[in-house]
Amino acid sequence: MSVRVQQEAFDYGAECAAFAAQPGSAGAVVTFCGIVRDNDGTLRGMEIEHYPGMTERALARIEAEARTRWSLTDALIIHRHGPLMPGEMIMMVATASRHRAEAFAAAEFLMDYLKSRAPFWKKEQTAEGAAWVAARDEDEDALGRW
Amino acid sequence: MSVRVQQEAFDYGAECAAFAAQPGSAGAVVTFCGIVRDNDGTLRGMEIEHYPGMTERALARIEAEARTRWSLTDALIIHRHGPLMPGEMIMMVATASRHRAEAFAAAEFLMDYLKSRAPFWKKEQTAEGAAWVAARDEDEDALGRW
Amino acid sequence: MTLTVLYFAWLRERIGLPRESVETSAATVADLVEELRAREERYALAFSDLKAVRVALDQDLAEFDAPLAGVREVAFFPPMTGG
Amino acid sequence: MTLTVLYFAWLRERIGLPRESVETSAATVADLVEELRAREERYALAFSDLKAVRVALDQDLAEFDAPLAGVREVAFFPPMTGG
Repeated sequence: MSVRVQQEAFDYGAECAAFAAQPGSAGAVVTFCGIVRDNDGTLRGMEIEHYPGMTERALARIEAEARTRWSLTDALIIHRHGPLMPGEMIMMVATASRHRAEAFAAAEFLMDYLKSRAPFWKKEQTAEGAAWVAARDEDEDALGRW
Repeated sequence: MSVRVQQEAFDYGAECAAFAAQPGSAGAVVTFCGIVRDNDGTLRGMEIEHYPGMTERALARIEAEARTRWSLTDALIIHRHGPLMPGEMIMMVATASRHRAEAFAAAEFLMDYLKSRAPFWKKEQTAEGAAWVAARDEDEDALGRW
Repeated sequence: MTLTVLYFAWLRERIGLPRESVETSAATVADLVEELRAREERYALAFSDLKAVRVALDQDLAEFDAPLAGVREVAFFPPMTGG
Repeated sequence: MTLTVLYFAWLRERIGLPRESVETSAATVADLVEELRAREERYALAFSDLKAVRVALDQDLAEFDAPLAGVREVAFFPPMTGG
């Protein structure tokens, strides 16, 4: 179980390989990775601001909550902050469990909660300037299903 | 978009990295991998039989169906057959889409359908001998949600 | 007509062969199963519980009441357990 | 009491600073917001629509009616957009 908040890039393939290499009693591994979309070429870059201290605390709490809800043999959250270019990876989660339903549900839960409950804020740079990304109603609504 | 049916091992980390390296307009990548559980040390090995020809056809059809249901920028299915040891990876799927909800739903759909609609059969070897794995009612029931 | 009939997993083991050519005038899968059952004990055993048997016609899943006209390959197997 | 007050994202930009020390006797977050609003136009603007503002007390999300007794760090920020 681990949570990492960092400015540096991470190696998604290596993280997936390492995560799945220690399955224990798990038969199912799910990973998610979020990538900066280029929005049809209009996005020049992105800056992610966060709240050091609270970020780690919020992610650890979300991960602990997932472990109380599902029987996970392992879980991982990596989230970057700072400047990011289109095509770069923003974050990833990984979950491992005995059967696939739990691994999928836990990965979606982690994503839903870290989207709306971990203190990150995205600012996008385009030719028109920089603008803070607005929270989407559907992201808030997604929490209702858990 | 690709479907691979093979006896050889695949490199999950390398496949994840390659899949996520060409995101196009995708902002979300989901991967799943299935691993041979050791069942608390009782499982000595497993053999997966399949129906050459129909297997590729069934997987391609399942993948095409996923692409009609969700807007995917890419999808991948790899499934092994032949002898497998505990801890080895059996198969993986990967999906990429603009937002996470579609990538998650499509990955779960691919898993549900290939579990119960692609012609693979698992036989487990234990100290008591070899036995064909029985299909689980919940796997058949899972199809009902789509 | 001449059909190629394939057996997989425990159906293959019970019947004792992975494939055979079958000369038949069966109209449906169910008719073909009746012919096979009547042949020998090992076939009767393999097909004793059809709820545990699935069938594919020319590599597409089908039902037991499906017609065999135009079909070349019939496969019998247990419920699938991939993934 | 003396609070450390933090601002993030567009709240930080509108107010023009990331953190400050605030001497206050506000009983709740809402009282503190009223005091800040009364200070200067940039605070009034930043807090003009509280539906667009979230608050954390000592790094836990809280409501605007939460009491400030015992709190050392208050953070204001827009709805989060991680992931």
